[in-house]
Amino acid sequence: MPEIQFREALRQAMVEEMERDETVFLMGEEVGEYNGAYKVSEGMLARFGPKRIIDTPISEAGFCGLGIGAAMCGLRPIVEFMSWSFSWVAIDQLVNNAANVRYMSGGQFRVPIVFRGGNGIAHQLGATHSHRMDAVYSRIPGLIVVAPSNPYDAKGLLKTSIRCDDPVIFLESEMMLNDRGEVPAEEYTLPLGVADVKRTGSDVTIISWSKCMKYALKAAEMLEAEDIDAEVIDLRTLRPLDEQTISQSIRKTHRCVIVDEDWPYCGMGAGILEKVYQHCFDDLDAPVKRVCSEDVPSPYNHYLELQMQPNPEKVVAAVKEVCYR
Amino acid sequence: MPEIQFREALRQAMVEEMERDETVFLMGEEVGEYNGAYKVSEGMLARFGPKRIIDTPISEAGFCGLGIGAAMCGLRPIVEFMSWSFSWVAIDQLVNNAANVRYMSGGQFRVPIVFRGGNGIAHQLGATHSHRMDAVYSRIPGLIVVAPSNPYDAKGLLKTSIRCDDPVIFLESEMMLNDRGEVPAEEYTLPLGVADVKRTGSDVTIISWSKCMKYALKAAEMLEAEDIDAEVIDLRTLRPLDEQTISQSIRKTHRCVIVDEDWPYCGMGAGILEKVYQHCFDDLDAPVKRVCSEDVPSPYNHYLELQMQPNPEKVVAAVKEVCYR
Amino acid sequence: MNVTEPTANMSINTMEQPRVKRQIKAKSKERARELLRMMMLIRRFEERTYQEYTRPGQRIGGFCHLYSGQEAVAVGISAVFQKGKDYLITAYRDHGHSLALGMDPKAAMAEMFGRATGCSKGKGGSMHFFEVENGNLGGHGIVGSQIPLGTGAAFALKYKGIPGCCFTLFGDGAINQGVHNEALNLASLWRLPVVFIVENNKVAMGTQVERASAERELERRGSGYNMPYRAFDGNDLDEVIEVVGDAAERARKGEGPTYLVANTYRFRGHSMSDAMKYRSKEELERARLRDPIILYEQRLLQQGIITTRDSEEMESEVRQIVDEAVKFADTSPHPEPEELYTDILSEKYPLHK
Amino acid sequence: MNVTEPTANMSINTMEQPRVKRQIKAKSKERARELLRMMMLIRRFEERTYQEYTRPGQRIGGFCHLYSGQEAVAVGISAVFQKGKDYLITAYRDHGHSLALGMDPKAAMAEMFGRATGCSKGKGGSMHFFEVENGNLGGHGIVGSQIPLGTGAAFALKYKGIPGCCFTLFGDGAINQGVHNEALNLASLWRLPVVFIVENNKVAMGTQVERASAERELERRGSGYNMPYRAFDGNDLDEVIEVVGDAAERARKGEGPTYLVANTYRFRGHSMSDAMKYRSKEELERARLRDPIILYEQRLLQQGIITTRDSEEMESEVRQIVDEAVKFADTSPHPEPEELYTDILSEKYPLHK
Ligand SMILES: Cc1ncc(C[n+]2csc(CCOP(=O)(O)OP(=O)(O)O)c2C)c(N)n1
Ligand SMILES: Cc1ncc(C[n+]2csc(CCOP(=O)(O)OP(=O)(O)O)c2C)c(N)n1
Ligand SMILES: [Mg+2]
Ligand SMILES: [Mg+2]
Repeated sequence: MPEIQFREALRQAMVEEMERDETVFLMGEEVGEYNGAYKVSEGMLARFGPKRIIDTPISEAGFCGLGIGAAMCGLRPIVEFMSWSFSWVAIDQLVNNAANVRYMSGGQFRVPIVFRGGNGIAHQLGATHSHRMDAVYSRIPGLIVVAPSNPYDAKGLLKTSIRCDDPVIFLESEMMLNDRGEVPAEEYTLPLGVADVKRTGSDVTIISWSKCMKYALKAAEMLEAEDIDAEVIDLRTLRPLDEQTISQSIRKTHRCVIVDEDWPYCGMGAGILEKVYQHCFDDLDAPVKRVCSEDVPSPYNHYLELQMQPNPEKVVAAVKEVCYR
Repeated sequence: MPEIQFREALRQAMVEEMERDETVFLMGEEVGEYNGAYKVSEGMLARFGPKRIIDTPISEAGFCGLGIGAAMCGLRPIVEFMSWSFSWVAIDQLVNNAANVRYMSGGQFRVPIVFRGGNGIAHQLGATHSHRMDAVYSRIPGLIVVAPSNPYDAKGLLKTSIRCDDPVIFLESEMMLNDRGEVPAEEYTLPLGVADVKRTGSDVTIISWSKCMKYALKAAEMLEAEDIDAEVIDLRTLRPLDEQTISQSIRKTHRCVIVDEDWPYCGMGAGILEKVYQHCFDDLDAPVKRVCSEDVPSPYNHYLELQMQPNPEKVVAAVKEVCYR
Repeated sequence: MNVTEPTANMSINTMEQPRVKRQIKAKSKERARELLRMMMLIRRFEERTYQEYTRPGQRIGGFCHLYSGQEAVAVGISAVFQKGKDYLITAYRDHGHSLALGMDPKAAMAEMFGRATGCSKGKGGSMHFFEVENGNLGGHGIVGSQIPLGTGAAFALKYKGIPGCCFTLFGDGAINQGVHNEALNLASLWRLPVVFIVENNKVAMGTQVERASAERELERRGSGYNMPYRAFDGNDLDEVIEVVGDAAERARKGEGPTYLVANTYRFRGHSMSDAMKYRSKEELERARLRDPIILYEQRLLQQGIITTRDSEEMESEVRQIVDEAVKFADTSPHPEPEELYTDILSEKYPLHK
Repeated sequence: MNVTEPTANMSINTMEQPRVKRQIKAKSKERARELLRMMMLIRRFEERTYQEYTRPGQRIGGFCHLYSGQEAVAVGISAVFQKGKDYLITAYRDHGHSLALGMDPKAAMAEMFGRATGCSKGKGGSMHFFEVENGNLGGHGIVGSQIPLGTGAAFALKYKGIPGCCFTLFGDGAINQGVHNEALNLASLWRLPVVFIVENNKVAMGTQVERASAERELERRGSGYNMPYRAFDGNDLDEVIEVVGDAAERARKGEGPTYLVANTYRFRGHSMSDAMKYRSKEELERARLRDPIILYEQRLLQQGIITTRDSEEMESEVRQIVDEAVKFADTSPHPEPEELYTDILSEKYPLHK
């Protein structure tokens, strides 16, 4: 299987779906002539032309709303946020219009649109540019939230997201775009709403997604040395959550650690933690632990920024704690 | 003690603080000449004049940002949202500027500002006008989130919020404004960050705040008949959370129900539930239950809207469940 | 077409007396009668809504904003609206537009009663009338929030090569929302077939235009986008048809968006709870002299297109239609409890595709 | 003052040759020399920042946007800035403004190195320079987001009766954010002492103005608010001083806001990762001919205010200052781990007050 970068996987998904369905188009800041702020859309303008690869002014609320209106009228927009942090200025369009139009119209209008871009803490971008929007959007009925952790999943999930008739919040990470992984040359898609057990184990369940999956997997490896056999679940879709896969695992391991980079209070991990307790209270031999970011705005300084975030060592420590070791 | 309406309590707090400190002013849509969309600011324009009671255009992002800038330069704005649902269009200003300026400037700028207005589901206002912003703002370091349940608390908490040097998100409810309660004629304030045990009991801890406190207290009364003695905690401040009062109670009752009108997934109740498990895992004799809204956009139809929301009967049922009865 | 070029300013004094002698712009006499009748129907519908809302036992709930006084705008648009190609989107004051585009008054009233037979199955209410078959992209509750959506509908038309346009309506208060400007710029930059129409009823809730907009001649709020802009008399049906029709043609021909300000007046309060202390009886009485329905009725009478008898007949017709709508609404079932959980997502998850 | 009245349009062709003979607007010859020196300092600071950023071992992280080419705007403002009364706020491209207002280059460089001695204790970084004593309300990372904040600072001045103003700066890309328009309207409606200044460097990241704004003469984007607007040559220090100074006076006298477009050019890429494929060498070379520092230097030379020797001395002075700043930054400590948790809230909770 060819090995490609995460950004290439995203691009392949978009390109294939644009070839397949001419109602699909890509819109966002610098997606065209600049070839993408992070080069995800490199070459797409040359391939599809300015009708379908559309550079926008810095008007997130305006062009997100425009995308939603276009989706209501039969197109399938892909809207790129240069960073999900910038979606705060457009969020009314997403949570009120994209999420509600179908309901408020009694089912008359569908909103098949994908919003995608880098989410979370990158590298020293500071408090305003490091937002993790997972929980903010996952809370909202009417939205689908997807967050892949590797090129293979990214491609398969993005293709399904583009085909999906509901608004999809697709969370990537600048920090993963260079990651390489095997992606088959043949067409494939992956289901939305299905978690993936990336590593089976019997002692503890580590739940993670997106960028933090690396820490989870790395920790699982480190834990082998200490004779702890961790199962690692990659949620892949945050809403709707695959509660079944989670429960099955915890019924086996009886212990759970959730790893994410959101804030501790009311963050995404808390949302998942609730579901764990709801289904598995009696199965748990120890309280669920979270490894997440510190409860502070993202600092600029490199060391403080590292200190703020999860890492494999913190995951190992948390796992040991829930294993009482 | 005189009995006054919730709206009067809010007004008294604002009026007293404006008398006390001339840097305090009130700004928002229809707060002046119209005397407030919900009459909270009735008479204040006549009393303080247009310099300090300021009607704004429908530019929430603009005037919230303006308030934050003014707070950075020594004023103490009170910004009224006609409804917290409308804060989605201004939220970048709140979560990025109000919450972060102090941190990003290394402590050089304070942001003493209060944002206040009606939060949550009112009466058949539909999907876009019924947002519960509790968790959305409580998640953010740098903000304080306050949500009183009765006139006495509202007055005391709002006064402290206005004096506080940090940005405060003050959540009221249109559905409580007519509620009456005793409020002393003498000046008083209440602390931020301190929960209040509104009813002591030994069998179960019911945690709630704001509008839902009524359901909690009503349920506690109904449970008496069934010989269940409920303790009812009114959180009053959602961020920072008074974890100590919660833990103390649960260490006594060993059972817990959280009542709020947020959505189930990643909602405010989930944030609190996590803290309960974090501190009291070993003290709990049953899984924590939440009574919250259904996971759907708020419908217009009256019956569907009721069906969506918590009520005393649902609380009673949840309590019985955690008490295994 | 007589649309102002960007820098100029040709605002029209709306307090001028109506030109009763002006030419009828409806396609035919029959159509002129239909338009008058539609304005009457909307008025009757709104006034009856007022009664139903305020009557004990409140069967209509939530916020409810009446269109009385502004009928010529929606009905004028409907006269140039090309079904199957054009779209319309507006704010929460949406009954008039929906009826004008052809919504069954029964479905409209039932929606306010929250019934399963309502145009949005009782899930939307007064602020959220939608009708996909009529190109009715709905009423929207967050001020200004629909402006980019309408721009997106125009985008879709252009993308698909359909020579239609999207009538994108909003109030004089909504021009102070930032998305308004973002959408104007996008529409003009990409030459999208949008007709932006400010329904300037002079007030946003209780805030008069001059207390909300630094610039009082609102059409200038659409300047600076390299797009024609002008104000016109929104109470004169023929002027609406002419001005909006020209802008629509311009849009359909690929010449881009136009920014229009329809000067009009709202006879009722902002919503049901509004005591209207911010305006005087005299102001209201003066405004009543320019009631768009009376203006048009008189014009048709004077030009011999209708008789007084016709007019009376229309009145009683619309009264009956509205009576039936109320009866229909009142006897329609509420949505089943399961309906709470439907129409949220289009698909079943997990979703394989 | 020569500010345009709202409807007119007096944009200036910035490619015109600079008027070397024009009158020096600095208060004194000494001050003129200081202003030149400050522009040189900023340039040197930025170019050194570039080196430090790109050098292996990257001690500067995150996003970093250089001001080279735009110095006349910030330094011109500083010439009319009244310390203790006025405020300034800008976007993330904030080094120049901060230095011009008097920030110690050491604190500035240390901030980029993320050190505890930085102007924001290493918590803000390049995009978030703040200095309360200088009226420096900071650099802000979300495009357009600072525009209402600056308007609020002006509000505070007016409220307190202080005859100052707030210079509110943003880029040509930021005018497409809705808050820009909301703030313009609020400022004009309430006659706030704001001087809005678009630093039009012709490009937002890689998007040229004409691909982002339907209206190419950007000063017109400030029309429609009953506020004077005009464009001017932002590379000509004296013109900046004159135009901005007039607008500031107007603001301080209570006559309200002004909308100004400073036409300028950005010599470096948008940020450090920018390959600048969107512009040609020729374009850059042409722009270099209008380097604001050279323009001013030549004017001072021709008018006998400085000698070549003075200019060389200044160059070596600023070089030394920047060297020292880097040394200072490099030897300063990183913040203590506890600093992660400070400066979030001002108060201890529970809070009794
Ligand atoms: C973002 C937002 N802010 C405030 C409101 C509350 N609100 C509803 S309608 C309205 C007045 C709007 O006036 P205008 O745009 O002139 O329309 P009109 O009601 O006159 O038709 C206000 C303030 C809202 N729905 N959305
Ligand atoms: C709301 C938002 N959208 C996008 C960005 C990413 N971004 C940062 S700077 C920039 C270009 C801004 O250009 P301009 O306003 O002209 O300022 P300049 O960089 O030229 O000084 C963009 C798109 C952002 N920071 N905030
Ligand atoms: Mg209005
Ligand atoms: Mg620029």
